[in-house]
Amino acid sequence: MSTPTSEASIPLHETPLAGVTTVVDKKAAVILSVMTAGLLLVVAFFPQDGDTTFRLAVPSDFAQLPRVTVPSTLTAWVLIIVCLLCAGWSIVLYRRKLQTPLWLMVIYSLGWMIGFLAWAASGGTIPVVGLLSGSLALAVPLVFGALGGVLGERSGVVNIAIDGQLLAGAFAAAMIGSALNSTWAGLVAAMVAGTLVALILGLFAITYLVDQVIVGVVLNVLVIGLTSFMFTQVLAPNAETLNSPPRFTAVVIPVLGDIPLIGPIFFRQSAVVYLLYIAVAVVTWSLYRTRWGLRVRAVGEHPTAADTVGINVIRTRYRTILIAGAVAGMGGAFYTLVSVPQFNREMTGGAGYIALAAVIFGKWDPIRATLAALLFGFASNLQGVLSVIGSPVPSEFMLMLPYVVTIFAVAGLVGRSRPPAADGIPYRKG
Amino acid sequence: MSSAVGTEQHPPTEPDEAPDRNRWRETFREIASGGVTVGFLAVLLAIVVGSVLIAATDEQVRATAGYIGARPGDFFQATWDAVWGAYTALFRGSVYNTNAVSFDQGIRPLTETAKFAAPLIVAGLGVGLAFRAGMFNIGGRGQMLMAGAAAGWVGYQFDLPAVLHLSLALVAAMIAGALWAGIAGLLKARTGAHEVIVTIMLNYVAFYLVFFALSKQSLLQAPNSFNPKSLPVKDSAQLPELLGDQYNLHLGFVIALVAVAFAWWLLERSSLGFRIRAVGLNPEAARAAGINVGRVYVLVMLIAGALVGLAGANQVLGTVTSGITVDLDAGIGFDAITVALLGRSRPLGILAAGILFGAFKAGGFAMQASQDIPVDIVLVVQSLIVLFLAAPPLIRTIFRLPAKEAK
Amino acid sequence: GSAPDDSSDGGDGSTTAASDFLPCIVSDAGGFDDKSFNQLSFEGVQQAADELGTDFKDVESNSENDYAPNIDSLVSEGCDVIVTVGFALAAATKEAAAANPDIKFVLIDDAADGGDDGQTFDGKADQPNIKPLLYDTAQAAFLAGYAAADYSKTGVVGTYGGQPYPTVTIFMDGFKQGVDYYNQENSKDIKVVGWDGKNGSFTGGFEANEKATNTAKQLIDQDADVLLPVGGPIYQGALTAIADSGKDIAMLGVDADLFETDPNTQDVVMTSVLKNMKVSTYEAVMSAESDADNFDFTPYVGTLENDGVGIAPFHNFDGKVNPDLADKLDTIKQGIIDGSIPVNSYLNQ
Amino acid sequence: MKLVLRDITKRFGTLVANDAISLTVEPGEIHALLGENGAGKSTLMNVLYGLYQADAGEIELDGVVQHFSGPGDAIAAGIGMVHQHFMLIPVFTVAENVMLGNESTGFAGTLDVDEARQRVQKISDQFGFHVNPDALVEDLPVGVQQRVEIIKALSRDAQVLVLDEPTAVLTPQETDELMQIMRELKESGKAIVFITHKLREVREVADKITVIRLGKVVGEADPKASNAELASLMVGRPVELTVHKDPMKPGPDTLDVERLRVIDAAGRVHVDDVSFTIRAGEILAVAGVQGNGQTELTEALLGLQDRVEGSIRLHGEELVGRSVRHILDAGVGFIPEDRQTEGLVGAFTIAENLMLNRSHGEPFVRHGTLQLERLEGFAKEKLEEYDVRAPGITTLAGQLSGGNQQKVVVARELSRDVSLLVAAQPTRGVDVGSIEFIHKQIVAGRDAGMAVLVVSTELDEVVSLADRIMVLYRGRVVGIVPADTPRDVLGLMMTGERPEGAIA
Ligand SMILES: Nc1ncnc2c1ncn2[C@@H]1O[C@H](COP(=O)(O)OP(=O)(O)OP(=O)(O)O)[C@@H](O)[C@H]1O
Ligand SMILES: Nc1ncnc2c1ncn2[C@@H]1O[C@H](COP(=O)(O)OP(=O)(O)OP(=O)(O)O)[C@@H](O)[C@H]1O
Ligand SMILES: [Mg+2]
Ligand SMILES: [Mg+2]
Repeated sequence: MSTPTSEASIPLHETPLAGVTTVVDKKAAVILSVMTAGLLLVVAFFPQDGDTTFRLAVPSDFAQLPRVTVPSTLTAWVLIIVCLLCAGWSIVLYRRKLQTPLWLMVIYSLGWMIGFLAWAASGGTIPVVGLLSGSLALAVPLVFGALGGVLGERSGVVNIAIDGQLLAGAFAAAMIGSALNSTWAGLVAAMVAGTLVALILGLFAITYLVDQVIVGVVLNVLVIGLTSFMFTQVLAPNAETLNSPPRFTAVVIPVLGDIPLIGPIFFRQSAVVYLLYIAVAVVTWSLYRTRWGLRVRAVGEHPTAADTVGINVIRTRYRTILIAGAVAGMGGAFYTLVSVPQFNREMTGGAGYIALAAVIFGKWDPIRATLAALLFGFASNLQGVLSVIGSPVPSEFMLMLPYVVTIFAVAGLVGRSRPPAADGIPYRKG
Repeated sequence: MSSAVGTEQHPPTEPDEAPDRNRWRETFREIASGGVTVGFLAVLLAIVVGSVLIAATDEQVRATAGYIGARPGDFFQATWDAVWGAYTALFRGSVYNTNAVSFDQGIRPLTETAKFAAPLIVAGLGVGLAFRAGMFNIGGRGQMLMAGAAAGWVGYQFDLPAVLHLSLALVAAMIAGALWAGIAGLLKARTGAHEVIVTIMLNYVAFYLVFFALSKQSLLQAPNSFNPKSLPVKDSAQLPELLGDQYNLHLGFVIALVAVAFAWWLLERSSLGFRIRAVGLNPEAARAAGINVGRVYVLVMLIAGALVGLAGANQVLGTVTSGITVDLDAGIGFDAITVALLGRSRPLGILAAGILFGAFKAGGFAMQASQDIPVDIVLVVQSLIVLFLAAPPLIRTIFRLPAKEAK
Repeated sequence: GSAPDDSSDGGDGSTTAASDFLPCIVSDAGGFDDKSFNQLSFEGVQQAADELGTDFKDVESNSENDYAPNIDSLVSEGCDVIVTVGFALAAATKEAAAANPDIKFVLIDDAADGGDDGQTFDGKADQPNIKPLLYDTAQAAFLAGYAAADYSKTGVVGTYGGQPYPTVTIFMDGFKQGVDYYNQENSKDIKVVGWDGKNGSFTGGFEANEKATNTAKQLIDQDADVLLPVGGPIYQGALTAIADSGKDIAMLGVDADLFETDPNTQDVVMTSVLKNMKVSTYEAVMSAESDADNFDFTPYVGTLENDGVGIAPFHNFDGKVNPDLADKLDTIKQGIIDGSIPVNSYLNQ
Repeated sequence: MKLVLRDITKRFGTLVANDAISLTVEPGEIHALLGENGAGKSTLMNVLYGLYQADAGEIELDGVVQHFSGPGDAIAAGIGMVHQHFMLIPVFTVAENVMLGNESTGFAGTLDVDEARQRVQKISDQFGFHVNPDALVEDLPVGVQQRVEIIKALSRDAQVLVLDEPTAVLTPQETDELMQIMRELKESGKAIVFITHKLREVREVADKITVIRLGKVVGEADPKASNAELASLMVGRPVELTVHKDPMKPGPDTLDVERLRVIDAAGRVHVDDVSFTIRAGEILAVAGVQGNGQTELTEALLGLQDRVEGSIRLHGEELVGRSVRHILDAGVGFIPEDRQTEGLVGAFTIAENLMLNRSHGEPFVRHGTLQLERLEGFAKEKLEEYDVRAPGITTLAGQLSGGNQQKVVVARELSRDVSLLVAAQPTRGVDVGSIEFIHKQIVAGRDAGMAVLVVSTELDEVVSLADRIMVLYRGRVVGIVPADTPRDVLGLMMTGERPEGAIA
């Protein structure tokens, strides 16, 4: 036998298996090699003379971290070598039929990214704090949307209407927030709006067993139509009364906010962002640690089984997607109560679909989905930062970056992922 | 649809009562079994909702509502005016312009409807075909952009005899669209990457690629111009107008009809179509029967992309011949999804749905121009129609129809 | 409420028109609420219509598909003059103009030049019944750039746009030239971030959204203390970014005088680069009515000289800017007008 | 607790699954419910369990009429059920599965998993189940999964326990253990409904027998009644319980498998070091408890498995690494284990299903175009030949009954010229009539010189079809023995014990 048979994770006396071996796929090795080659080529063909400065602090810190200035091309080459080593090592591991460990991936990613930055930002200053906090900001609606998506699909309801929920949330937040001149009222309105969209989704997908993808897609169109129509007919004409909501401004969390690097990135944000932290924590905890979560997952994996132990599948699904809708709606509020205090037609720009990508990319797990959304936020913010500095890459290509990254991630790293078994399948009782 | 987002194939836990993988067909059988009445009522309901919106946001109506107690007549008069005005305008803009002096002028809207229907039909076929293989092609926009760019480039770059030039441009468009969609198919087949994600992302990538090309003199941008726009397409590459100059209807519509015929043959009569349907309805069984599922995914996306590509060509070579721009897809890539859904992913259904939506599009302009009603209302009505048609039981409940035994 | 005596009144100005002259306007995909050229041109038409006591028609486009049909539907509504806003509508306008020689077309931000092959430029619109309205905003932006450089304390000023369209980058070009001019005049080294003459930062659209805010933040992260956001509502992003930064940062408006059009900006807007589309559109429509028969179709180019472009007063910043800045700007303005100070833009190449 | 079902009627559309069925089960009694596939047994029990709502009739517990709006009510009333198709969530642990539905929780609805663990442990120890509370259910062999089901029921201290075809997935030894458990439960005063169609078992444990056919009670029977009596009562006509087949006339080696090893994506080794040969005109039957590598073995033969090591040679041609289509064309016929997912496209017509694996060329495809009229002729012919009971060739396969669905699959595979037939669970969930027919077809194929590999978890079927028997345990060959090997030996082998000289 070519590969060793080892008794692994599953205690064999309980399994009908002949054994367990580790299967390694070469994806990791391939991806690392390709990425390294790519970086190597750009640096080789467009060498940058000059230095790159990494600024780790913001003026408002009292503990000022130093600026780090490095020679661009040299640094790039050094880090390329690091990448080459990592890639080589992962190839060796593959030959030895061993998985590429996570830490190697992490080191590689850091090396690659810093190397790329050093090259691309030559002659400029990378505001690390701004880069990361901006990424977070761009990711907020995506994370809310992704959380909503995860909840829905874990209960077996595919939610393509995330975009609709975000948009409806943004609209409601702007309108109610302005009318009552209260940010919190706006936030609540956004949650209600998201819930309403979810309710329609439920009505058609759960009660009337209409294909969930159809409902989702059509709902997005419906919400775009409605909000745009109302925008032109109602909001735009009365902009000052109905489309100029107050904003959630950044709140510095006492002690935490003063931690160098971490503080300015995570703890000098608006209330909505703090809500996001809470949402991620609560969703994760309740999904995996509470009775409610156990039942949601059961309903998403095997509704009939859940039914046979007296769990009301339909009610559970409704409850879950309504909550999911509220969460996604909150994300919508971010557009009009934090980013810019006004609503514009189709202002989510398809963010819901990106969130959907994050759900799948994150393998239906709240934490992983959050990370996926953050990665996307990072890529899009990096694009901006570099074009401000005036990078050698044309702005159109920088604008492409986040989407290309996502494709690579989904094709290369995730591959076939296993959704909840009953995901997207309406439940009929006999 | 077997690979709805997040619903890859999974071994059913209870073989005997395996979940019906064929939820497309099922939903659509529902639509069909809904029968004419239900269909009619669904459309009616959608229009009613639209009317409510129109009335509710009409100044006149709101003004009169202020004193509805005092003079209710005004209110109802105003409401009637608003709604009636809107839908007559819709009719004038999409079927026959009753204000027109001559018949030739009067019938023009109908030709406009056909003009707008053409790209919706071909793109709808592209989306629908993918649906039939259990794939969700949200990438219409990107495929149209790449195809349109290719067609446009061929269109202004070369000097060729008319027929040859046009065919060459069309072929270029189909190839470009096919390749762009093919990426998604290939990635799904090879790495299992979810086509929904990939096609969405490719939309953005295509947009910025074309944008980049349009801002570089060396690439697509018109010489000594500064706008992100290419040179206009040469006459020899344009889709000839069918009914002479006073109408905009061009060959694109005929191409759409041909495409419908082709798609029908492909799905119902060809062996590839047989495999496509098998894969769409039950990938495991297809695989066990020696059908290379991965290859089918790739082929389907290639064909779908080519069809959507035709929509791109239709835009650049027919509807807006003044040159390539980044918004040549004009939202058709997404509308195509609704068209495919309404058409139940069947070629003939898509033909009908495409014409209906074309009419809405054409009528929308008149509605906006004469009644000041934003065209977005059309989106609302369209999506409501699809929703209601998909849920006959709902319609029955609403209109108190006798519930009829499903299956 | 109580019923009005004459209930036939109301509606969107559907009053029995004093004259049967019908001015109309088509927006580009930006829509009439873009706080930018669509809106200003719209107001121009509106003002003209009000003064003439006539009705007027306006339609918005959502995509390039809509331009031709929108213009057609206006034609069939019987418009006498049709204002089409934006270079994107050039082609559709040309076609409609050819098909309807007796209707006057006013095309904003494009010369409608280049012939059918798009290559033969004769300095006139390709159709005799099109009047192009163009604006050499680089001249005004030049002044703004100078002012910004003069005001900046950090030595860094920034600009960003919606999309790299010429009508957008022409501002950024002028702005950069203004800063460069300041540097050579006063042998300083004020840096411009966000535009290097070819590439720069763009939000990728003309909506006020997170990207707009974020781009502004990124400029601020580069220590810019004067921002020039170019592209309708995206200045909203700058506003929020400035508010969040807690720093003392000035903003420059474009098209209209933001101080007037958006009171929320009054504390941060130093001045605005004016593009007087409202006036020129208004005038075009008026003369289309008054002397319909010998209407002047020669292209109009707004410059500092004819006040088609300019910069707004400093308003609240009067005290903050250097006292002699205003006079300095006047002399530069003269220099630009008499050509002693060259300002390059795609309009004068 | 005493259970009384009175005139229970349940319809599915036009099909009457239960027709005024009455049944009484005393506490401390094991009541066997006998009936062939589709008779209506599960339906009746699902009604009792509140899963289905009866169209007529009533349920009575200790003289009190019950109204179950859902399983919740039934469970609360003390009814427990081990379903025919396990109602376990594969990705959950045993403890999670057991606690699901009546979770004990701490602060803010936090799950108290420890409590569940102990619950499982307690019951497991009480009946000697040896179940690890933290094991993932999907990793457990079906035998263990079934115990989890029983624990689930007991942990909600059910007084009436329904076991729906519990033995279908057990080795004879495991079956005996189960019987023992049932007796213990009976002693503890529980009322037990035991569903099966295996007569031997019934006679062993049942105190009372009720036979159901086509949704009606066709009679009570005495446990001492003979197999033949019971069988004819069940099917409504005398049936042959054994297959008639002439001694084989083996030809040259057709299939040659050497050191086969099948690994799944997660690295689990399902088949290990398996070698065997099948000669033309020979039936090799694979015995073993479900989930010991049979599925993976057959899939590997068809090229449906990705990670396969070793060699599979058909007439000397290496098949490992070839495409499914190539293997099919090379002359391999395949009756998959699960007709609904792998055998048929439910939404296709019978005709379309008959050409499912021949969509690449003659006779049904020419120049990429379907030859519909030719297909029509063929389909009509096969419908006759394999007496598929269906309105016509355009009937959707999904609407056929299991037996008829299986006949369509068999017809498709046997009407190509195949030199090797791989038949996995060829008669699972199929009525007796169809079983006889399908068995005859398989034997006919063998007599015509086909090499046949039959996989079945039903020992009866294995014994009646096999020329030689190969027993698999944990993906390895325990032994290859003659067809006349006694059941108890086979049963022992199915648990991994290797009697001496067990290689034939
Ligand atoms: N889950 C279900 N939903 C709808 N109809 C079903 C379902 N299960 C079975 N049927 C219908 O019930 C009938 C019998 O099918 P089933 O296969 O369950 O019984 P069977 O005992 O296997 O049949 P046979 O005795 O012919 O093998 C068929 O018409 C089938 O369509
Ligand atoms: N949900 C359902 N919808 C429609 N028909 C059904 C359904 N469930 C069962 N049937 C049909 O009702 C009849 C009785 O089915 P049931 O499952 O009770 O048979 P059974 O006696 O349990 O047979 P088996 O031994 O195969 O379990 C069969 O024809 C079956 O196909
Ligand atoms: Mg059955
Ligand atoms: Mg049963």
